[in-house]
Amino acid sequence: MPSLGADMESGILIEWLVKPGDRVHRGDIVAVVETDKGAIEIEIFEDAIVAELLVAPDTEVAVGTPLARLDKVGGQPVIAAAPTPAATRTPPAQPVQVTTPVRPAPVQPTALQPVKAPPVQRPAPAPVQPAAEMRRKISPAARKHAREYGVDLDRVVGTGDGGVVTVADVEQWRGVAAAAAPAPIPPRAARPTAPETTAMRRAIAAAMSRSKREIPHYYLAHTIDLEPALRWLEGRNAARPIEQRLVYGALLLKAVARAATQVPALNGYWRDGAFVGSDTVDVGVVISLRGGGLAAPALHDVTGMDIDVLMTALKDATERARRGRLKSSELTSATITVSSLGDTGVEAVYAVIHPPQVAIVGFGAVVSRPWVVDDGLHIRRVITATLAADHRASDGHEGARFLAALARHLSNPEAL
Amino acid sequence: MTTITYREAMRQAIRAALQRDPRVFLMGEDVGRYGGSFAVSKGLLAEFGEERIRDTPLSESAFVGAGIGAALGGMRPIVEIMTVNFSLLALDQIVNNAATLCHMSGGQFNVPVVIRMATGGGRQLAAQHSHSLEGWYAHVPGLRVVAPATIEDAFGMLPSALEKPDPVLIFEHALLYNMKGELPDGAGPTDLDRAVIRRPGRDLTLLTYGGSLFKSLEAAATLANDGIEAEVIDLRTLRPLDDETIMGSVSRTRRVLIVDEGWKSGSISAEISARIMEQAFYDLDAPVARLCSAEVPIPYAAHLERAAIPQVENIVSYARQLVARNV
Amino acid sequence: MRPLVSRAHALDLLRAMVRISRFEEKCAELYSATEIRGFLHLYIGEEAVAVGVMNALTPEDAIVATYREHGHALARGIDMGRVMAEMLGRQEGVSRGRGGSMHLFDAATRFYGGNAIVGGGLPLAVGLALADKMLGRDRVTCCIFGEGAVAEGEFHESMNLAALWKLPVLFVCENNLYAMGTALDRSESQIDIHAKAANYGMPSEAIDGMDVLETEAAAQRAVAQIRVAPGPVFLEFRTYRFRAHSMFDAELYRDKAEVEHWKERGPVKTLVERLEAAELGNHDDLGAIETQVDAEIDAAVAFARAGTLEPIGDLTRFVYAEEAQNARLAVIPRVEPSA
Amino acid sequence: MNATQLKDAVLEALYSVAPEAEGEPINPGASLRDQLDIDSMDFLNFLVALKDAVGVEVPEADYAQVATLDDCVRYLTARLPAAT
Repeated sequence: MPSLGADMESGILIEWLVKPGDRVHRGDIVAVVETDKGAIEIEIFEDAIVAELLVAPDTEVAVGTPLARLDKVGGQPVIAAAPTPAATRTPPAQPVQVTTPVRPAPVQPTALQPVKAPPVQRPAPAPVQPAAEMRRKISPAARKHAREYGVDLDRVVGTGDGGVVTVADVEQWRGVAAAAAPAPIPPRAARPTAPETTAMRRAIAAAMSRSKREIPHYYLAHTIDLEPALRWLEGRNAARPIEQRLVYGALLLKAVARAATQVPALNGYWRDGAFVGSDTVDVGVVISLRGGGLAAPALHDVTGMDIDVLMTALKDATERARRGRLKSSELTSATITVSSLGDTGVEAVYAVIHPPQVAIVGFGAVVSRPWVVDDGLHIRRVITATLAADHRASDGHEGARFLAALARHLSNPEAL
Repeated sequence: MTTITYREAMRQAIRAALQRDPRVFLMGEDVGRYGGSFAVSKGLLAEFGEERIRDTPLSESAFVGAGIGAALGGMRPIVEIMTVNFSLLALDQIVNNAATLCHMSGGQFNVPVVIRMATGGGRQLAAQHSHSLEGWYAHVPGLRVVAPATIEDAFGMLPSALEKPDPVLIFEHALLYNMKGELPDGAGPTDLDRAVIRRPGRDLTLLTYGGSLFKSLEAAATLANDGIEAEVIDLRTLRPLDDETIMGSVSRTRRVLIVDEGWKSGSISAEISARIMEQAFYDLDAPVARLCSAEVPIPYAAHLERAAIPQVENIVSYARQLVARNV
Repeated sequence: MRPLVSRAHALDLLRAMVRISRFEEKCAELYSATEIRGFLHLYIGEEAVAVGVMNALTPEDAIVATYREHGHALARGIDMGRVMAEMLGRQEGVSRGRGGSMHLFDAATRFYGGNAIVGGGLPLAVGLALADKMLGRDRVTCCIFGEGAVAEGEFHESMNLAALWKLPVLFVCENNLYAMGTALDRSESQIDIHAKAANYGMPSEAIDGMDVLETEAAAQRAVAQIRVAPGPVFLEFRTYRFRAHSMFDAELYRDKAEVEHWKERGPVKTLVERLEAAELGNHDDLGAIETQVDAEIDAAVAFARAGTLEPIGDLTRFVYAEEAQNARLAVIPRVEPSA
Repeated sequence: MNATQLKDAVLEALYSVAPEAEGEPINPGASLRDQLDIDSMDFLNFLVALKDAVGVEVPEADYAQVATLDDCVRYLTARLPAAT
């Protein structure tokens, strides 16, 4: 069945004009085929003898289907030129690399005179851009979103390609999970083996890698005797109803705030090449979300905060973090962060600073250790506190003073 | 420095070309005895004779096709189509022959023809005589499309075009012929590939060409009074577009208003806006704005025509809105 | 009866016509086997016109033809292998595989192509002749078109301009009675085509397009006249195409009897009968020629199939001319297919 | 309250703190804090919820006795009046 056009897939053989045994010559009309355009006569391109008719009249067959078997005049079979995939058929769709036409070399440009009609200055060279301020790539949608929710775009890390800040990044920075309600955490068994790369995960990844890329961390660790604080706490809790009970974490936060007030170089931001201090200590509390990921809402001006008020604020922030109800300002205003992984049993935490902050304090598990007190050996419950700080903003000396102050505050809890 | 009209500058350019190169000749309706419908070729017949200043019958397809054929035959014809409105009768010759022959023949035949035509509205000639269709031609690979606005370009673009081995279409806005301006002594061929910043600025970029250039410059002067510094760019070439100069300006001012007498839909202004979106997306502080003719057949009545075609005050108000917006 | 030519010349004419018909039969075969795609307009039946007219032109003259131009290209002397390569979309083709059947171009023989827009080539031919006249070159531009083009505005405009400016144009109208599916009397009020030339004061002649001796003589007369008294001449060749307008055409617009009638006066058949009558040649000569031509066709097909595809990277080349002058050198040299 | 009702009350309190734990099999003999990734703040909130539900306040000293689900039921049964 010959192809008579690119858009012809098949044809209906209507009539044979030859029969087996007939002698045919090149150019003879041997059959009639019905196509969309009407009946078309089919010619033979060989001199041969018709051996066998393979397709009966009124049968539709695809283009290329053999219609008859021919024998050469001398008796051997004739192989008719069956439609083979032609080179002219569109080659398999390779990607077309089209080079833009090389712009023909312009005629030697002469000095372009201004036109007089209305007053026109001579075209001055374009004003030179002030120090090529690397304008951050932020999508218009992200700008609009940030303005609506009062997000300081400088804080938002872009996760688009080339570091572009997208709406998702702003959403993420606001702590609101990409979907309005927190996505239902799939039951543990059904949780996908490889953690699904949620927008949050990308945001954390971007922030952490930016931190490691840009911030020269230095690390200090200090083991602190927590016995006095814990005993004070247990006494206090025993005398109050459960609703007013404190957890030792609250004491740690208060102590950090107090110490940070004494070592201001650890409390603030590194922005545009300089340290920007903060007159309040707003402590970011790292809360791990059971579905994966974390949030670090800030408790505002903790230094002077009453311990019970601090406890309530901490309880409330934890609950809202779990439910994804944190306000954007909470997520963006911490001046120093605390990461406490004591419940997991880990003894020491060397954390990664959350840019643009300049310090992060880590607390490990409370463990009982042999401890020398007034040259007597005792069993004491102790905790390892670590400091990771930005060496652009502070030096080891100040970091050490901070940890020492922290230990002092924890040794007289009643003053917290 | 001599003060001459745009028309005079173009005539001198044609005259200089005819004197310099025997292959050059001018062909078009009433270019000879009548002196040209816009009087551009007045006096050339007497100086160069009927062989080289050829009046044609009203057969746009034939004489434009003949110009293309003569270019194939080794001449350097300047074909004058009275206005872009009549060029529609020669579209087949321009698009299917002039623009296509070189590529389709595998590089064997190039077509060094120059086709000039008047364009634009504003003279109460009503719909059939007021088109601005240069954008159509800028759509076709194989053509070069330029729009001289200044006196120097009116004088300098033709010699450059005659040097090109490919078809060059020159669009002269009909309202510019009477404009007077300075032509520096010794002015020569001007570049066909570059746009030019006619007025540097800071707060927004006005991208325009041809007849709209001077409205834009006037608008920029008004805007300067209330502290808005508009950078005015004369595109000069619609194909190829000078992306480099356009994006350079956009990255500095971050706000763009394109002024074009063509209609908006499927226009050169739409193409430029798309390129800015593709190449300078993150430099934008506001969506690209466009001020074009109203999407209506251009009406006869003066007040209607004026309302249909971009005017200085429209440019000023569009610019003010643009500067106020931020996204 | 036209006085006969020499046997040698007659056999040359016969070979030229057989080359065209056998080449196009091979094209039909390759099209059915999908090796040729797109449109394919066959010329079989009209061979005498192409051969007669091309014989009257010199290498310096120019030709502007239409999409039914394989016969003219072969008669003009363009290499059969490179024409077939073009049909197969290979870069060894005359237009680098970019034109296909409807757009054969060859700078060396001043063959300004097939043109797929009916009437689109006429203004070009006028322009080529204008350039020759202005540069004082003694050359003719031959413009070939079908009777369908006569209905286009460009026909009127071009005839008028050529006559008005007395340009050396040979207008060749191949009147095969059908503009695709529209018979002449259903598209033209005045069906005597050559009479239209009188409107432009242009000398014209109507010739039997099936007799190669007539077509050659008429073309030589016209070209001689143009060279002597510069100005256009119009020739209407009355001919007939034996096959469909293109490959996918059920020919509903004409009946078989008419086709058979014209086949009785086929150009090859007519010439062989004339040779036998004049005892200058016979069917054996035809057989020998057909054998030679088949060998040439097989070589051409082999050359075309051995051809290569133009690299995608060259897609944008020649949108604008590279160095215009040496663009002609960009024509792919003919490469002999390995034995 | 009988043992089953007590168990439900404990679970209810647990789910208020760890909502995603609902519908998950809980090993009654294993530590609740490990199974459900509950930190000291969550545990305190759990005990507050338990007190609201059954009226028993667990002092810090007794935390070790309410480590598992079974522990909780046993601890609460001992402190509540006999099932009526």
